[in-house]
Amino acid sequence: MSRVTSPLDLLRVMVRIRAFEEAVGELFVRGGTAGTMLHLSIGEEGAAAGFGLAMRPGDTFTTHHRGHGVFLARGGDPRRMMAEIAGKAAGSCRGRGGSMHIADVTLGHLGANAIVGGGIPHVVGAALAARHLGSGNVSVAFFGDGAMQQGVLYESMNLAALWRLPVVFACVNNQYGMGTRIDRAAASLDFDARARAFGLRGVTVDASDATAVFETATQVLADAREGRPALVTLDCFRFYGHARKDRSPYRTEEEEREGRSRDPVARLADRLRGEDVLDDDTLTAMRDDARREMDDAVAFALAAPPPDLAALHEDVYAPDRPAPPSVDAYHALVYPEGEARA
Amino acid sequence: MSRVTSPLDLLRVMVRIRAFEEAVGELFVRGGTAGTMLHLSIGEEGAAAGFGLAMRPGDTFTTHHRGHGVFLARGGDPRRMMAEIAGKAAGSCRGRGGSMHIADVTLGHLGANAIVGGGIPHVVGAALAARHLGSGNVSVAFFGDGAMQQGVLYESMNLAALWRLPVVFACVNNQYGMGTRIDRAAASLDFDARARAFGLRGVTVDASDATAVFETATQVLADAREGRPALVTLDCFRFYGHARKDRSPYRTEEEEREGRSRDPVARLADRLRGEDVLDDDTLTAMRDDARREMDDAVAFALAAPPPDLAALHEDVYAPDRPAPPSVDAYHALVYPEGEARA
Amino acid sequence: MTTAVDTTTYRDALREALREGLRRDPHVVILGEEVGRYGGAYGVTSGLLDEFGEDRVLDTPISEAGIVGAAVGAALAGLRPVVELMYVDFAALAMDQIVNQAAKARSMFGGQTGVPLVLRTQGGTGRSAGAQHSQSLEAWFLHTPGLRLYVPATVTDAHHLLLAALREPDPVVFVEHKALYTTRSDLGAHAPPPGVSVRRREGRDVTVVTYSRMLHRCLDAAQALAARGVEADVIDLRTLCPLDLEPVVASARRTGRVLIVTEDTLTGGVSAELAARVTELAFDWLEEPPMRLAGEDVPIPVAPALEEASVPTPLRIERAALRLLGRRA
Amino acid sequence: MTTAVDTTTYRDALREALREGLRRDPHVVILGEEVGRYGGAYGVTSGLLDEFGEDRVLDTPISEAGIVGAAVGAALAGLRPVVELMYVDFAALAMDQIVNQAAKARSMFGGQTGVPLVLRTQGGTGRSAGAQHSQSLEAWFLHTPGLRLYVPATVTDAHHLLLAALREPDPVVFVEHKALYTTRSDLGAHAPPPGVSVRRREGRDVTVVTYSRMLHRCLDAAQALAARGVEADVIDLRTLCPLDLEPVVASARRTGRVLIVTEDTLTGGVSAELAARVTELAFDWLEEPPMRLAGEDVPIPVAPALEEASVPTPLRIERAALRLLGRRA
Ligand SMILES: Cc1ncc(C[n+]2csc(CCOP(=O)(O)OP(=O)(O)O)c2C)c(N)n1
Ligand SMILES: Cc1ncc(C[n+]2csc(CCOP(=O)(O)OP(=O)(O)O)c2C)c(N)n1
Ligand SMILES: [Mg+2]
Ligand SMILES: [Mg+2]
Repeated sequence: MSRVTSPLDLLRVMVRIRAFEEAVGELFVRGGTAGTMLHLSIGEEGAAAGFGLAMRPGDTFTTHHRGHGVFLARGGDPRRMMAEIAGKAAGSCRGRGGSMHIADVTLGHLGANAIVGGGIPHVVGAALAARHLGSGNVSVAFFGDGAMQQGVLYESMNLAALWRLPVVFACVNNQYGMGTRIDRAAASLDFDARARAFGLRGVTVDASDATAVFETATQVLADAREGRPALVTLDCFRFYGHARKDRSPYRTEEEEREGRSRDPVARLADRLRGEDVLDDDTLTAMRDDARREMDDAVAFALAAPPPDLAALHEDVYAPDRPAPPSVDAYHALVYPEGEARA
Repeated sequence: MSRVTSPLDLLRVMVRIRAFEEAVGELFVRGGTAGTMLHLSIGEEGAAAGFGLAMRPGDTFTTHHRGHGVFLARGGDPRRMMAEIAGKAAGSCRGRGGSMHIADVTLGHLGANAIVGGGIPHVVGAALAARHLGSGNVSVAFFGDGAMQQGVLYESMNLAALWRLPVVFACVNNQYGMGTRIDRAAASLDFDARARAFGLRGVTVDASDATAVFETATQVLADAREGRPALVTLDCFRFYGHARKDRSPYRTEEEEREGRSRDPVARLADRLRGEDVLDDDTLTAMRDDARREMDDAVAFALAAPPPDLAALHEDVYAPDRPAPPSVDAYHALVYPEGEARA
Repeated sequence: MTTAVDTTTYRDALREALREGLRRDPHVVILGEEVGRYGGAYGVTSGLLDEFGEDRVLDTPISEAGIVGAAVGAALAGLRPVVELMYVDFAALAMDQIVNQAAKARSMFGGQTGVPLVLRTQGGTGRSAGAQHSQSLEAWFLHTPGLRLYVPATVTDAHHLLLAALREPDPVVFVEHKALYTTRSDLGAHAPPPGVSVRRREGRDVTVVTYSRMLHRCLDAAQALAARGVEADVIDLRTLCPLDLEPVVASARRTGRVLIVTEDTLTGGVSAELAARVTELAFDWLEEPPMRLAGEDVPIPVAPALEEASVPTPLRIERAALRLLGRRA
Repeated sequence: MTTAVDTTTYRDALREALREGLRRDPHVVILGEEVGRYGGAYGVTSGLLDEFGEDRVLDTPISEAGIVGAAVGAALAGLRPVVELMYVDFAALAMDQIVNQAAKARSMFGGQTGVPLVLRTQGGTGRSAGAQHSQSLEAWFLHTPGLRLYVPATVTDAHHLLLAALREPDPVVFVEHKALYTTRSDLGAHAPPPGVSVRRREGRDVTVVTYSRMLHRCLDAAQALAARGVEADVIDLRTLCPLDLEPVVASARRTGRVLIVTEDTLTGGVSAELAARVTELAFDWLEEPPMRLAGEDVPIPVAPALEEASVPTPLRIERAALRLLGRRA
């Protein structure tokens, strides 16, 4: 474990992620978020915190539709996140992106993607840029096991290996893509072999163990920085449904019980308690702090005003370029009111 | 070697393929073919004949832009092929497809493709159909090493393995995609490993040895028929340029010499001569026959009339469905000649 | 004593068409992401796996190009595949298979073969699903010779047009609308064939041309217009290829004013083709240029009010019609 | 004694723009299939690898989605990539990256970021390359908010519009025409910026609107028309987004007759948008509906005569103009 990141730091980030997801999930149920889709990363905190904390400032990354955790681990501001998910102007994407497109470029975030696999090739280009600009940064694509079946992943892996780029492909394998268990989507589950077959290193790690993720990530990122890209598979379990309201009828109770027993937060907390690094009071305080932080974020999001309708045509092109005219404005030109035709 | 296909059969088909390619190449140079692109499979006859003859009647297949050889090996009629490449109405695609889209469905050919990788997923569906209809047929996708970098290949391999389909992916690895040597396109050249990583069998065979290809293909096709799909890499060398006029300045003379020394036709002929199965007269007669057959095909193509312009709008939709109107016909309706507007 | 009227939903009407297709034609297979166990992201295929088994209803991995490509191959080899593309936005991942393969095979191979494939998908706004899950991309398919394009607005059309698609020898892109699945009405026993537009409301003042979900918004607007003494003639195109403009032109010749309402973005959209054709075919009778009310030329935002502002609403349709009639809104 | 005039080709003019871009901006990188050693399928990038090295000019594998996606990422991370898509037909393999990623990033992320990417590609007929290598697909990009779309017809525009594209903060789809690479003329020192249409020939009888290769065919037709006493006003749009219709509308108000000539297939094509806009903006001055002469609604055949019959030719343009003028051809 690196000198700067302690197991307690990992735990704290995981606790905050869980608190965020619980808070945003409640907000969703109360109708306070924008849209009908909300994908929670509960159960995946070990992957998000372990990998996210191993990255350096300046490292870039793309995330998928279940990306709140990684985003938070990389320094996301819960208020602006919550406001974004609520579709408010104070959100980091001005309320245009919502949960699936949440992004904050100041964190090195190149964007979240609602297209499964859509953000994967971006890290190849970002790594090219890093090398070109001599920044020494790595670029990491986070995506789910579902994206392991998208062709663009293999095109991207090949490019990364061919050009020896500082790239890590991080597959958050929560065992499911919607209702499809990974063994019903993929004929072979040896993802490390897929990596090797394309000339990359392949590593699988049990992501219910956040410190193991952190250690693997630290090493893999260092290698990538030297031009040895990798695919890292972060094995975990999606505790709840695909979206907040999906009750996962396609899973057995036993499977759910067994999956949830691999709780990364509880696991690290238990270990640290066993090692006497953590006592109950500290853990309770950590949880209370996180809950307060996220309650505050929710309050902020609820109080924030919705986006100004007049801003609809902004940001389609750069601000110094003409915005597309609104249909109404165009009509006013073509069919001027009260004027008779010649 | 199967009872029905003798090494002499293989040789004869290879000799015919070479004769076809030489004839069509000359026709191209004389301006007798349609279009500026013509991709010859000289050097790849071992792959085409060896694999093509191992397939059964009823087996389906897709080919790529360098597909004359496979097509011929599967029973293609040189006259209709040559006419097609010349863009004549007597061509198997009525002159609409040309060299890159040549097809004859009566041979189980599902179509040639000018999109690198475009025909690969079709065999997954064709194999599904074969299983559904209980035909016992295998479906084979032929494509080049360049398509090894197209994502859809991996989507297709995964589907074939997941559904245990009677599919063979046959990569004709002629070492080049246009001017890019395969080691500059792919970070790892162990294609068998790629296959295994997706749950398929992977086999590489030296395709300058047509009998080796035939034997491997026979075995792999039998396996596929039982639901064990495979990727077969047929190693060979593209003797000439990417297209007929490309002089391959990106290759060294030594590389060309060395590559051309792996001539599948010469290799099998030499072997059969050594085994006293073939004498010079027989070989000469075989070559003369082939040349005559292809000269006849060229004469047929040259004499054939071009497509009727009136047929332009046919076959966009099924014959019993309305064809799209021609722009002129539409204009005649909207802007009737000599009629003044109301 | 009243008899209970048998109403059904757009979703159920689609499912019944698929069920009928699966029953009557053993060559029909359904494939797509989550079409089996999950029953489809919008529930259209729910129950079909249990009824017809894994050989007829195939859950696929998330491999849009591969899946659509497999469906093309299956169609070439004798099946009649129905592939579900969960969102039309994902067509962007399968455009080569749709446009370069499915649409061209018959012509490229000189009529030797055909691709009797139904590509079911859904588009449009209404769920704050954001820029990558809310587009209306039917213009891409309209612009592709070799494809047919069905865009049902009603429960009855959802059913009968899908059944008709299952009888076509050529690829049909069948675009449902995500906001219509729960709409409910009687299921008519028959419907006109593809390529027949239908007048959904009669009026003498302005011709309104539309399809899919926008039909309902146009009808709402027409009601509001009626309260203001304006009678709209509302025509539902039902299919964009084949396209039947006869009733539109006939209506335009009576009203002289045509309002075209589509949800796809304005520039280069379906509304452009409709406006061009109406102008070509009814020029001498037009009092005003056909008016296009379409989606704004922006990626669709998540914030609900912004999303709704990016597409035509009943109120905006009403106002546009009044403007077209030269009246203050 | 005459001085040799410095003429150059469309191809060379493009290359010089790339060279200038590479020289003046260290963030410019070129990537694509065969752009390096091979020099590009149509020779545009020939020599640039030698001059600028492998860090600036990158040969890629045949992975259209991956390459365009990598370019999007490079643009997001501070480079200015120029990606060459060998044929616009292959855009079908990269539509997700072009439409769902490059075009939407700025808006979806609330203006935090932009994608200064130039996607160079080429389209059109003229080489009997068949249905999958001859399409004109610019309508797809015209219909995508967030993209800019340049379609140069002349040597000078090829050069200056590409240089301008290299200065844009947003993604530019830059569609060259395969039949223009060897056209030759003087290279002008300047050209109007993107979004300015240019009159290429003056005439009072009919307004002809076009772009890319069809400009040359329209000019040929205009010459033939002149011999028959018909003077055509020929306007080259140069860029479709931004689109400058002012000179078109002004001309239409004088001539009353507009002929739109595009190579892409008619239905749902660019000609539809142009016809709709011209009607909207010049309705009261039009004697006839704007006439669209476009590609036939068919996949493009290989046989040369069929291929040529599938797109507008000078003769067909001439005849269409005469018909529009109510005269026998
Ligand atoms: C290209 C594409 N196909 C399908 C979908 C619909 N979809 C959204 S999430 C999802 C499952 C993704 O599974 P996975 O990648 O494992 O991520 P997870 O949801 O498990 O985090 C699917 C199929 C999509 N958004 N994009
Ligand atoms: C999708 C796509 N990308 C690029 C091309 C242009 N192209 C035609 S052939 C070719 C090289 C293909 O190499 P390979 O697959 O090895 O086949 P070979 O030509 O060697 O037989 C390329 C890049 C294409 N036709 N389709
Ligand atoms: Mg998953
Ligand atoms: Mg090759």
